[in-house]
Amino acid sequence: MQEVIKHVACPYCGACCDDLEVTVDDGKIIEVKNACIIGTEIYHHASREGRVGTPRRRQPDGTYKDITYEEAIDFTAKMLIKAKKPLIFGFGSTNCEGMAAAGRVAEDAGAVLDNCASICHGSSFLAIFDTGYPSCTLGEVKNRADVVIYWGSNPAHAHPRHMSRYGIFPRGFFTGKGARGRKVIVIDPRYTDTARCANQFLQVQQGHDYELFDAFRMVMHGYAADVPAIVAGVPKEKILEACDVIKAGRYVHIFFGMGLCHSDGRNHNVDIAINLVRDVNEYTKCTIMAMRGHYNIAGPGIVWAWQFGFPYCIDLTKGSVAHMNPGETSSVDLANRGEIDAFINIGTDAGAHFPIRAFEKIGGAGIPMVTIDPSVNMAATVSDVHIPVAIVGVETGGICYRMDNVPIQYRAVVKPFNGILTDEQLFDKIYERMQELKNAGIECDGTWDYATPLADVRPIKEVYQ
Amino acid sequence: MTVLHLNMVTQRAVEEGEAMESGKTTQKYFDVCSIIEMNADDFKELGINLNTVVKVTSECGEVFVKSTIGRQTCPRGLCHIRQGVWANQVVPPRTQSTGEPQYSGFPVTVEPAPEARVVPAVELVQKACNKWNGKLLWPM
Amino acid sequence: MNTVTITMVKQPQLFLEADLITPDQFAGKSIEAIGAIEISEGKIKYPLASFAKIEGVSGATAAETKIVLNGDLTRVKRIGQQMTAGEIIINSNVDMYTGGWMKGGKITVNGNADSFTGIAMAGGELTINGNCQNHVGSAYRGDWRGMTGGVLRVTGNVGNDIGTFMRGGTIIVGGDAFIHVHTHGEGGTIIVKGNIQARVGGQSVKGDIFVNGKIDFMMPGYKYVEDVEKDVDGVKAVYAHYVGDLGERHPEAKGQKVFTNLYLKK
Amino acid sequence: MTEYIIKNGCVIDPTQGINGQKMDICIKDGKIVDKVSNSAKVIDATGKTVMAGGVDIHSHVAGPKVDAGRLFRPEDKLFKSPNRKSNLRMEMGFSVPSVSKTGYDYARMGYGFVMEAAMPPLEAAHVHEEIRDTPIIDEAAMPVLGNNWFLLEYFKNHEIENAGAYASWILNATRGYALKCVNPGGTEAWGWGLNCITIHDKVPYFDITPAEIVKGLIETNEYLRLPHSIHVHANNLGNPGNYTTTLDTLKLVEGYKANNDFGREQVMHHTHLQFHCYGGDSFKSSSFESKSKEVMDYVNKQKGLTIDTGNVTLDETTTMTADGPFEYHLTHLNHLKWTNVDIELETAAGIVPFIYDPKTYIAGAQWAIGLELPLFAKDKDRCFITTDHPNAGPFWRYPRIYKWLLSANARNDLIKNELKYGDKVLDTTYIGELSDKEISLYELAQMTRSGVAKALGLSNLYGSLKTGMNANVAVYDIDPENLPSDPEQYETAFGNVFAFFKDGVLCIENHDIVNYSMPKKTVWVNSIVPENKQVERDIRDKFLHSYTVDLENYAVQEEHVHNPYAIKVDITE
Repeated sequence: MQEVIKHVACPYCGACCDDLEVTVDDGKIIEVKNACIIGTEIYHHASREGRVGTPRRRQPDGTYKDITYEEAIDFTAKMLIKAKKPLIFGFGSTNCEGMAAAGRVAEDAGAVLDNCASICHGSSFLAIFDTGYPSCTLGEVKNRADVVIYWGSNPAHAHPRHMSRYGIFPRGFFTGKGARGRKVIVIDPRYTDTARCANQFLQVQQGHDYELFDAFRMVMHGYAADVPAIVAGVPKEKILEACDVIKAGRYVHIFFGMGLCHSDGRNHNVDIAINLVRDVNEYTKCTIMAMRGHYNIAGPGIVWAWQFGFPYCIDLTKGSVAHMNPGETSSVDLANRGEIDAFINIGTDAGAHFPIRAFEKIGGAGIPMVTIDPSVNMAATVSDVHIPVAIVGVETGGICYRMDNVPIQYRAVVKPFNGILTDEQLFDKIYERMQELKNAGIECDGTWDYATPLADVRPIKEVYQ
Repeated sequence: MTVLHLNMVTQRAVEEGEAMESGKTTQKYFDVCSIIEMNADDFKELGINLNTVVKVTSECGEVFVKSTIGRQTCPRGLCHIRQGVWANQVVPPRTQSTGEPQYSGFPVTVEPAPEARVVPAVELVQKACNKWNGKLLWPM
Repeated sequence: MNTVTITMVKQPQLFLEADLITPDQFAGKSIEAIGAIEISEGKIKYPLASFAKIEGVSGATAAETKIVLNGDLTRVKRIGQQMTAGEIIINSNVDMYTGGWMKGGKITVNGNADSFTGIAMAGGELTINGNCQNHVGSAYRGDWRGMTGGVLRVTGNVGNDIGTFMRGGTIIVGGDAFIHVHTHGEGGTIIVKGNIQARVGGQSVKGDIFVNGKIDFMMPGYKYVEDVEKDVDGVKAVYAHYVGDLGERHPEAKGQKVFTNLYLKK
Repeated sequence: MTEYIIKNGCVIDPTQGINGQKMDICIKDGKIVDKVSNSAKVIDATGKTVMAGGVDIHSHVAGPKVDAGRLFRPEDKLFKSPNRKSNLRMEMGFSVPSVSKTGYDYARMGYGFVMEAAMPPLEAAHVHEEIRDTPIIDEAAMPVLGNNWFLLEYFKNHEIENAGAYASWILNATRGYALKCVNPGGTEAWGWGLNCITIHDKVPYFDITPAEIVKGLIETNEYLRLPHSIHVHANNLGNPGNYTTTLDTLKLVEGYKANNDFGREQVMHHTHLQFHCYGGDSFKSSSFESKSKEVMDYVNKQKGLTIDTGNVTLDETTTMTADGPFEYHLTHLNHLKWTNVDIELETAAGIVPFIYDPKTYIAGAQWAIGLELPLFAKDKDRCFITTDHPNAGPFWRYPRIYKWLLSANARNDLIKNELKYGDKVLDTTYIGELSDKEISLYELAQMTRSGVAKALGLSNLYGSLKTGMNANVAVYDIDPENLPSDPEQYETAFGNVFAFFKDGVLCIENHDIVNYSMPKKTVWVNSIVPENKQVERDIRDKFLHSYTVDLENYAVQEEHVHNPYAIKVDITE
């Protein structure tokens, strides 16, 4: 029987559009309305042939053998206990219930807990630590903003409905003219599809956004005359023109993206952007927001902040207190330095999205590795164990945080494929199994069948009180 | 033979996003991600036809991809490979102690390699991890 | 001053965290007690003696204790963390956080040091006879109180974020720096004798920066004032004096705005 | 079920007028009972004080703003987090603790109920997620409504029934407890970078004044007959000279009477009054002075009011409030990092770290003003101790505040030895005038238990040791018959409860947390009003045109509210 499920939130990008209508027939997804092309694909993928329906263990010849959940959970639990510094990374595509459960597991295991922000908007966190985050919810942009700046972000590709729902085109309460009433400035090294929607496009020299922000701030501090003739490839007149638009705005909003976080200076490109927002507030209202990538990549930052006080890169190995310092406790640095001895890839694909020179130090280092993901991804193809889980937003609900940290309650539209577990159920079971193993005397003693034991090196028991 | 010295960035594209959700082992993902986009003048300087395979080399590796100009235009001197397996063969893993690799803004050389084979994703990843056994278990 | 010599005899599989290797912790302890000091590798804690041979005698106080570290310490973090007095000599490369949060005493590294060396240093002398990675003399994440005192000297090159959120003390770099020198600075002095690629004094409120080599990309917010003669680390030379960052807030003193001074050697 | 008998303690329970009388408290099946069997486990409370579990009326412990405060201050954790106890979860953070530390520390002080002071309705699900993960304590949360577009429009046209229908819908949708109002009108003005400083400043576009908003909220609250009154953070917080705005706001209660079945008598609770009692014209000039007496003179004679203090604890802390423009103002004073979140159609929030440095005159004066309020308060059942956690200091400093109130010596010592400008503080505040005044343990119990529960309309759940009450009981190492000579002992005893029962479960025994897995409640008000098609249409319309989430995804779904405990208030009956 066909059923149309309305108000469904989309598990693709940080825009978290929650107006999807999904038509389901006998547990199969037939049609998706209102979603962008990528979101639509997620729903269709869920119903496609060839999905993995049971946990699998990689064999020496590279093939996979189906195993039971109990076996997969036992492998994972034992690995977490025995490893000296296991890394649990991912969470781009899970709900907050799963993240909270993973937090309990990681704390009990003494693991490093990290999420995809580590390679995405982690720099924005560093900037927020240093400078704060004068932001707003997306409705404020829709209802009030008459000047919108996309800096180093390309929503036309990364957040396909962002411009129509929030940024450029919507008619809000005080912005009844929609796009006609908004001035849009795009700043990017490439002339992107987003730039085509802009009133003003500033083509910044790649890697020099920091200097361009400084020039903007000089204008805001009254030093327009001292701005050099060209800054970061942008002529002074264009900078002054953009500043005039900003100052004349009633409500200015800056969206920034990976262009700032992935280039030289990383966090400082964001931190100076935030300082520009502080400056602009002397003239008019101004807010800023990170264009978070995944639908719930804001989630782990939020959940772990209330559990541990840190949003990401959380080193729980000390047992007594949590420690965070990206550059040391961040996944890519841990991989680069060979500082971990077990790896769980959950709701992400380190195999595809880490630089291969970093990933090969995990995937090729002979350390045990588990991938938890509904699909076969690159990390899964080199993992010892691949555990499929239900797709959030399709097969299970839960709370997810939109890019503006607004919690969106997701809905399941079909039952989990083949009865597979949700992330939360899986982590709870891993936790239970860890308790059983610990009670049975399994502990971290510096030995593990993949590692070379250090002779004569004896650990101190009872590490903390 | 011409060798271009370019600055490379890697970012999301909607085609890449859609293909990723179909699956990274699919032909679709292979087709949309294993391409390099560059400025038309730079492309002309290479003296090749559209879709000719080129070799992209950075400080930490090399990758073979098809060459295009791209709708979202790069200025001269800049090139772009969509984020994913192929781009990450050459992205330097250095993070400036922030945790984030150098995904945008690193020097590469680009040179024609018309005879070369563009390697599928699984093969690239499994080879790097010494887990390649000579055959693709996932049909594209 | 008494000396304790520590020689690494084993290497960890991962990395060791040795924040208890300080004169403060060693002072007044027997060799056995020092050998029992905890160092950790991931979630396992080991006695120091599992990895190192320990010889000599510690002093009664930190100030009377000198620690000499030999062997390969490339994979050892946090040596000298929070030390207040005494001396540490490391005849090896070291990993991160060497001399982090140190308040006094002296550390000499005869080798390279990794990132976060001298992070949030408040006093004492920290000398690296080699290169450093990033965040030398920088602040801990989120803290607006970076380096506040002491002298941090690196004879070789350094990476990015040198003296971020610096509020006092001196950093002297013998070689080149990459990017972000004295970012968010609010005091202190940084001397770079080599070249810097970019982003010198960005968002800096006040303080002094001396650069003897070239800066590839100047911050737009720095404005030339005049040429001046300056004595920098014992050498007199003529420098072009710039003030900035004009894009940042600046305090006032005696009715005048106080800027960060950037001196670029002519 | 296990039975307990707390034997031979000195019981202090203002709800029964018991003041230090030696008696046994019996617990069975989670309740306080008259007697238990011989098999009851005995807790020997000889020479100790027994009180009902503490009740906190205003604390920022769960939700988006609190979490943003945790997130953006890694330095608040560095070298400042206590080492984990073996059977507990990690406790991270100094001024904004993790949820585990929050639950544990409240239990260690003997508190069983905490009111989350500000819940943005749009982000209610976040508050409930954190409540789920916070151990031990019962919690409730107040939706922030003083700048809500619906209400601004209804109040402008004086449509109290419509405002009531909407507020009722919000309480149900967010599983909220009471109507909170922060900087009425000013926070909406902040949407344009502006503010409302006096209660007569017009709110941009909405053409209404803070005074009209507050009166509208009072009328709505009494129309709905809610357990708690409106909970007000007035305009002009933190600014020198603001006491006139405060008095103007407090006087808005004149002519209103409490209308409810919960024993509540006030029509307005004014929170963190310390921040609202300043004279003078600037922090920089020497004119800054205390006006606590002037404000408390009014509070003392106006029965329609309750207040809490917002005591400054002289710590480095993190300020956070829905008063967006105030935090923007604050970041200009100390140049520290500033987080702000404007929330569509509803409210805003700002967060700035702040150091109340005893070496500065202002911090010393603020410290004094906070202590003057309870010392001036005539009716201790209407004045409650808070730090507006974490704004004036972290909540786990309450025992230190008790010390300053219970012991004049402790206060006078601090003025003399720790405040750099102690003499100036004595000159410009009333703390010198109060230099020999001390409160009693009985009064402390009023200000932290009985009075608070009554003001919240929760007298039948908390704040009392009457037979039949839920057994939230704290036993402190203080002998009322032999009070400590060293005031430090007050701080130690109140911060490390000897024994603590939460709903009859022994949570802390002999100072150690032995159980933190007991069920805990999320208390909320299920308000029922007559059907109102107009408001239903208004809600649909605003969601269609102005909100960015779907109406059907706005209300917190049942599965995301944890251990709900509904208080039903039906005005249609």
